Amino acid sequence: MTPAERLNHPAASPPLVDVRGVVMDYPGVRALDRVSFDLARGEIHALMGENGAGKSTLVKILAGRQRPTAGTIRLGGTEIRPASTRHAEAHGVSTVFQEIDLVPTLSVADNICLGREPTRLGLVRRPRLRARAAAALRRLGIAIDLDRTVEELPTAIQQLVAISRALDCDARVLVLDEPTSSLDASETGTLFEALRRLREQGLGIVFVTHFIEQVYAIADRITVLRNGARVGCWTTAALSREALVSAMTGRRLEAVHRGPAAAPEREPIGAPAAHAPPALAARDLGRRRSIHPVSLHVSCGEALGLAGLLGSGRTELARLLFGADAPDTGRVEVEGRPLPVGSVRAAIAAGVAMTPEDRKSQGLLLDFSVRENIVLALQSRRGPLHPLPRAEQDRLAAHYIEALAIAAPGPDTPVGQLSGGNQQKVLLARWLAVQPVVLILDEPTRGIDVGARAEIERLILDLRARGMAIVLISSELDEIVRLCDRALVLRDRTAAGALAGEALDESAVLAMVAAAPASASIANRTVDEDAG
Amino acid sequence: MRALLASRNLPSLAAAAILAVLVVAGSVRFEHFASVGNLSNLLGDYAFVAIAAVGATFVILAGGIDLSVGSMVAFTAMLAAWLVDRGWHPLATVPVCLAIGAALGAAMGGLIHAFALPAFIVTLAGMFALRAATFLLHDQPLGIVHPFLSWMSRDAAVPLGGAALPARAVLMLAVVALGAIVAGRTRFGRRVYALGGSPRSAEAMGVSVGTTTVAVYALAGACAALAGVVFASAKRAGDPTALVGLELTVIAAVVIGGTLLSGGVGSVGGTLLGVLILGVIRLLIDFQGNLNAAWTSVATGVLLLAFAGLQRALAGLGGWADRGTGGAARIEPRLPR
Amino acid sequence: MATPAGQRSWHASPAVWPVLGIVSLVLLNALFDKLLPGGPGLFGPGAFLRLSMRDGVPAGALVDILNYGGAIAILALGMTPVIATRGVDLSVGSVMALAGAVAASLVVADVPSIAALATALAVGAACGLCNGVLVSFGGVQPFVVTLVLMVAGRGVAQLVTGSQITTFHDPLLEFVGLGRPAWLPLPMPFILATAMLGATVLALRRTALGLFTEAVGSNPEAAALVGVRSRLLVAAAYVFCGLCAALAGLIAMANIKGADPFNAGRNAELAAIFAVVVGGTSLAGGRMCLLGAFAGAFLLQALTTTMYARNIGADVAPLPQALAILAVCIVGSPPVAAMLGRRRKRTP
Amino acid sequence: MRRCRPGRPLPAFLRATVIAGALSALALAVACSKQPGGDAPPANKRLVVGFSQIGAESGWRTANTKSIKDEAEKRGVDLRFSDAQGDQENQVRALRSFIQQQVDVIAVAPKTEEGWQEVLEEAQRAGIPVILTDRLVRVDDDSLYVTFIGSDFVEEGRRAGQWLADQTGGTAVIAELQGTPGAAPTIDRKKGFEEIVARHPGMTIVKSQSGNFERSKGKEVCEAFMRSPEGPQITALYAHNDDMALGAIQAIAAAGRRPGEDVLVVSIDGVRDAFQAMLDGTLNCTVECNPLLGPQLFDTIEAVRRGERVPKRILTTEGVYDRSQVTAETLASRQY
Repeated sequence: MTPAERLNHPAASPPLVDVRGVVMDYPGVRALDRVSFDLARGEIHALMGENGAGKSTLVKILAGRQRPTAGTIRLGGTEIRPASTRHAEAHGVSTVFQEIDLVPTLSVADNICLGREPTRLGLVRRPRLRARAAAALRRLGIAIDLDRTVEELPTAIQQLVAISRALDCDARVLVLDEPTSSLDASETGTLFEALRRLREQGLGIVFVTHFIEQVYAIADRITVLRNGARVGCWTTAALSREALVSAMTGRRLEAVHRGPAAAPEREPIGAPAAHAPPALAARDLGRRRSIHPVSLHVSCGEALGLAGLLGSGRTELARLLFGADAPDTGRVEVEGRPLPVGSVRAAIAAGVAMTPEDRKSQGLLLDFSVRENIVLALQSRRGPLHPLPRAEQDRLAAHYIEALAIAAPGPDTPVGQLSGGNQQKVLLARWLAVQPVVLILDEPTRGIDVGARAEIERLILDLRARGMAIVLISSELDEIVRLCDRALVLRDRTAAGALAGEALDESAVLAMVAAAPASASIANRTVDEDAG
Repeated sequence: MRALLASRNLPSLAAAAILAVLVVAGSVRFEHFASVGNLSNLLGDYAFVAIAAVGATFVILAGGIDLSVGSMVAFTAMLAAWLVDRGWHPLATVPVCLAIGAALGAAMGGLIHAFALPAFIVTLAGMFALRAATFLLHDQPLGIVHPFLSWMSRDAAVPLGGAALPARAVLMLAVVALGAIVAGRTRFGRRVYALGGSPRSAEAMGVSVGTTTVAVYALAGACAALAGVVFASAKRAGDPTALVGLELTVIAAVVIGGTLLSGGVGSVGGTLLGVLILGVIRLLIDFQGNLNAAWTSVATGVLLLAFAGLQRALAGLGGWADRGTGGAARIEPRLPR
Repeated sequence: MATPAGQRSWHASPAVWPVLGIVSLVLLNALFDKLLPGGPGLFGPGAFLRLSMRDGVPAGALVDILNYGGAIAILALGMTPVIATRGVDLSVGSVMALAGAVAASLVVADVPSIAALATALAVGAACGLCNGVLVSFGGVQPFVVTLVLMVAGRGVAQLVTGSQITTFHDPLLEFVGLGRPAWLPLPMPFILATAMLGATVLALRRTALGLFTEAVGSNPEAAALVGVRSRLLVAAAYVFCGLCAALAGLIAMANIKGADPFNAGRNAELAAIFAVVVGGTSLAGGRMCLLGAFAGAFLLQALTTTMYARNIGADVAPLPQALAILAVCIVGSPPVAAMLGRRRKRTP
Repeated sequence: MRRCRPGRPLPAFLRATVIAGALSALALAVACSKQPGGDAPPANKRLVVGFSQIGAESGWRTANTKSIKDEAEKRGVDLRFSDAQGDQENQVRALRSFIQQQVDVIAVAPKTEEGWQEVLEEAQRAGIPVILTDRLVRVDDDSLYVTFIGSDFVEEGRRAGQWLADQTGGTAVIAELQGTPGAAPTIDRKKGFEEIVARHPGMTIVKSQSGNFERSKGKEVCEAFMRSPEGPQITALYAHNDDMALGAIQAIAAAGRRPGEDVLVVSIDGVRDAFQAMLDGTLNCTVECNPLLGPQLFDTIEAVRRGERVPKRILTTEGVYDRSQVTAETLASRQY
């Protein structure tokens, strides 16, 4: 124990949750190495760390999805060994995972109570069930129609429903795995409101997140993990942002500017470059319920970052640029020539490429080989009747496996068997093979390990240097800062501003992202969505 | 009221409306169409179909499909007839048939879950195997004579405004009501909906996928077995050639009743509507009295198509607008496994 | 080879299971012939393995399998891309009956036989187009769409022939089913099926159509995001399936020199789906194996021929068929495959 | 979690429009389907007959249907015709609907013998006489139907067997092509034939397998017969219907034996194609099973209406046709 920890440990009562020396071994990997962690009653405890730090593993162990190789978990002083989600819930530990586990076709009330419906003589007592669901929602301070099916609700509300479900089973401990990743600022506000309320009710909350500012907004204490080991535990007040970031990254950061982020340089976004037409330009590109009209341009050899929280409209904007969705307003030009609206094929033909955010569900064909995944886009552009000769396919596959250092047993290995980082590289290779003018990358480094991430970042820099126009979407602000020449910051589905050159740093982006607190309540939002 | 009008109920509401239109049109068009006698005939004649369809509804709600229904009904009907022929009391055959039907259903559900096989294939195999088993039991129609059965058909009927509602119709209504309660008001029912809505989420939310799958197919087997007993008692015979293709009728009834083949959405009550719609269409064809077989097939097909189109339009014309402009083609949900 | 040949070792191809099934059935029959008292022995008259020459054409049980399996194989080839795109076509049996009815009626009405054949194939393709458009552009579930045509199509076939078996005498039409070309003394259905296999493999594997079809079935969203014309491909799969069904219908018709609108293609959809699934194409879409479907069709026919040879009644014959379906599917199922894979890894 | 959802629900008015449009179209379709003479309370009280047909599974059946429909039209009878599409349940439903429609007489060609007790009792209670055609039913009490017009499948089997016995002097190695397993004609035609075979020690059935009443299956199964160890000894083929025999003839020829000469072929039904085959010399004999029951049926119906007593069993005029009797004229006179 570090002195800081000892100092900050609330000694008055035994901790609500006390995790001691937990080890988790996967074949060949030690995901957690003697990690300890404690949670007090009425506390919000942030669990932080970069990808691969072991946060998810720890969450899974708490949730009962996995049993640790070694170590103990005590709940209120007695040891528990949760063997399943239900088992953990029976102990009062409820977990809400990032991928929201709700049944889309069932109503809100049914989802909240699924599997533990109040019954009498075997029959579900509907009034009782609805009352319980309403009560669970009330604890979060939200009001939604209990009879709506979940698939009709926006993701943020689904998230809250999932939390309500977790609360419904007399939870004493609530574990939230990146609950805000798909929420916008106002929704995050509502969630925090709800979490504070729960904290007052004496719940212990484990809050896993990437968002530093959110941690400072709500957490009482912070535990940082790195590479499967615990770095330390601090009270929020006692830990500066710089210290937190260096704890997470293991590097000393000299330049996390904390200066006044006011008056970022406002570059005219829509203005075309002086000489040649930009590689990609969009004017007033917008789509109802998706993103307000935005203008932007990227030139060859330039990287434009689209910064903003998840749900800020960055993915939606990327899809509009790529023609995956049709805009209601505006148009897209590639090298000065306008693209037909809403046609992926036209965009590809003009030299636009996009790696989607969710590479498993939208990008890769998991049961297909590395080679097939790599040639797919090129083949699609050539049309089905002009197949790439097998030798050419092999050459391409071999080339990119080597060039991108894809760690695969061979070009015929199914992509599903590769690690996340290598899958991402395959996806990149697919688009590099078509030699695009513009490459749109939506979260290219999400969920991949540090090493692969560094490689992909190097690759992006390299592509930029070789004259490709790059549009980069990333939740990692440092990535935007490091890789991009300019950044367009999105907030609440609107362009909040742009940053370039010296002005582009993390704090400036953050300031812009967090600039205007939204006031509309979520209940109102729902109604708005409905009317739209 | 709002809940009733929710979009997921629309197909069932459309089914109810179409049933009403068919009945009204038939009454206007044909003498003697709107009669209590026709109603009780309809309920009686389709009793076994509806009972089997209740089971099939659960399977489809859970995202599966059961092609073995026709063979299962024929098999259990033959089993009941065979037992009665050997001196059993007809009522005594009921538990035996139900148990065997449930066990066979559970076996299919078990195979589907344990080996991650497509339900289509497993129940197709069940369809073949049970048909053969029926022939092995008795290779030609087997008539049965039992005073109880005579009593059932002559006297065990509920008077209903000048006509008599046969006992099997009452049984069918009871099974539908029970099915509706199980689907809507029990934990098991909620699990079935959850499984069909999203197997992954359901599992994550603590629904035991294996147990539920097995239970659903067992329930379908039991329903088909009950339908078989009802069939045997109404016909006073078992017939190894009977009911080939019943599975398609049953699936059509379930779908017309508003249950989505992709699972998770629908209702048992809707299924009864679906059965009645098929019955009324048949009745209209009989009253019309001049369609030959070829035109009957064509007419049935066209009506099915109209129905599917209507439901599709109701379920997502808004979606169509999106699809029209959106580049990302959305392929229909996969065939239920 | 149907799937990318080079990289898969032979035992990894799903086609191996139906082929093994055929081989073991043939061996089983030979064993019975040999061991049963009073049996014909391995190659005696009436033995399963016996091949006799008749008019310069080989005949025997094995040839029968090739002959009668041909139509099912063509159906299965058509069904494979449909299933690979997560669809299913229940209407193939009715399309068979309809195509046969059209061709026979035209020939009887003195239309040149080549035109009759072409019209029948066009009718099949048109049926497929209806299915395909409703599925891919209309967004109606394949099961429902094709069920409609399954019900209605047979009615139309009966209307076409006036609810009669239309008997005809036409050398070209008969050749489709009964021909034994001098240069290749094998049953015409088998030759046609093999040619269709070759053509399909060429069309799907020598172009990128196969890859795109599989991509659409494997991950529709990803396919759309690389610019694959998913809807067109799905519609095309149904058109191809309709075309294959029409060809199979012509074979069935030619085989008896008459178009039987009542019985032609009855339960053909089940046979075709069986063949496809046994051949290693998942009903959930994605990867397809044309050779597997082809072999699966002949496995089914081998089962039927065995049933005749062993004098198993048609009433109980479905039982061994059902068991065979289950056995093949279980052996190829993901859990068992994973188990086998693990074992193979352990003992390389 | 995220599902491919077709989209948002429709705006309410659009929904209403779609529903209303579809419903009115349906109503219109049903209302417009008026058939000439279909309804309308008749001025001079036409005879109303309900006829339930099995389906249209063969040309024979089509001829049967046509005969009845034509005759009804000729006599100005209001015929309510119901096609059961091969499903006996539909037949039972049709009978019940006839009872509801209060037809004067019900005629039915039952698919199977079993399963008629209840509905026939209902008809009796409603006072509607029932006439069976084509096939008999098994009921507790034969007063439930007035009469049965049609052939006796067992007798047909006997006739086929008898012809073969006469022709061969009681020595034959026979292969049998059965109909659909479990179907009434299959069971009875097999039974009748076997009765005759049992009487002749020289006749043996060495092969018997179902050809499902289909021409293609008949051919395929017969090929297997010809190829089997017993194949070369087979001297006669008995098929439960003509269609299978016609398929089998092709198989016999393909096996290098002469149908009609080396292998005698006898079958049942007497369809037109069978006569053609007899003319060609490939089929030896067909036992007629006359589908043209229309005139006889309506004669009987009218007799019943007049209150006359009719015999419980009315045999149709059916012959046994040997190929020696068949000429081009006989063929030309065949209507089906």
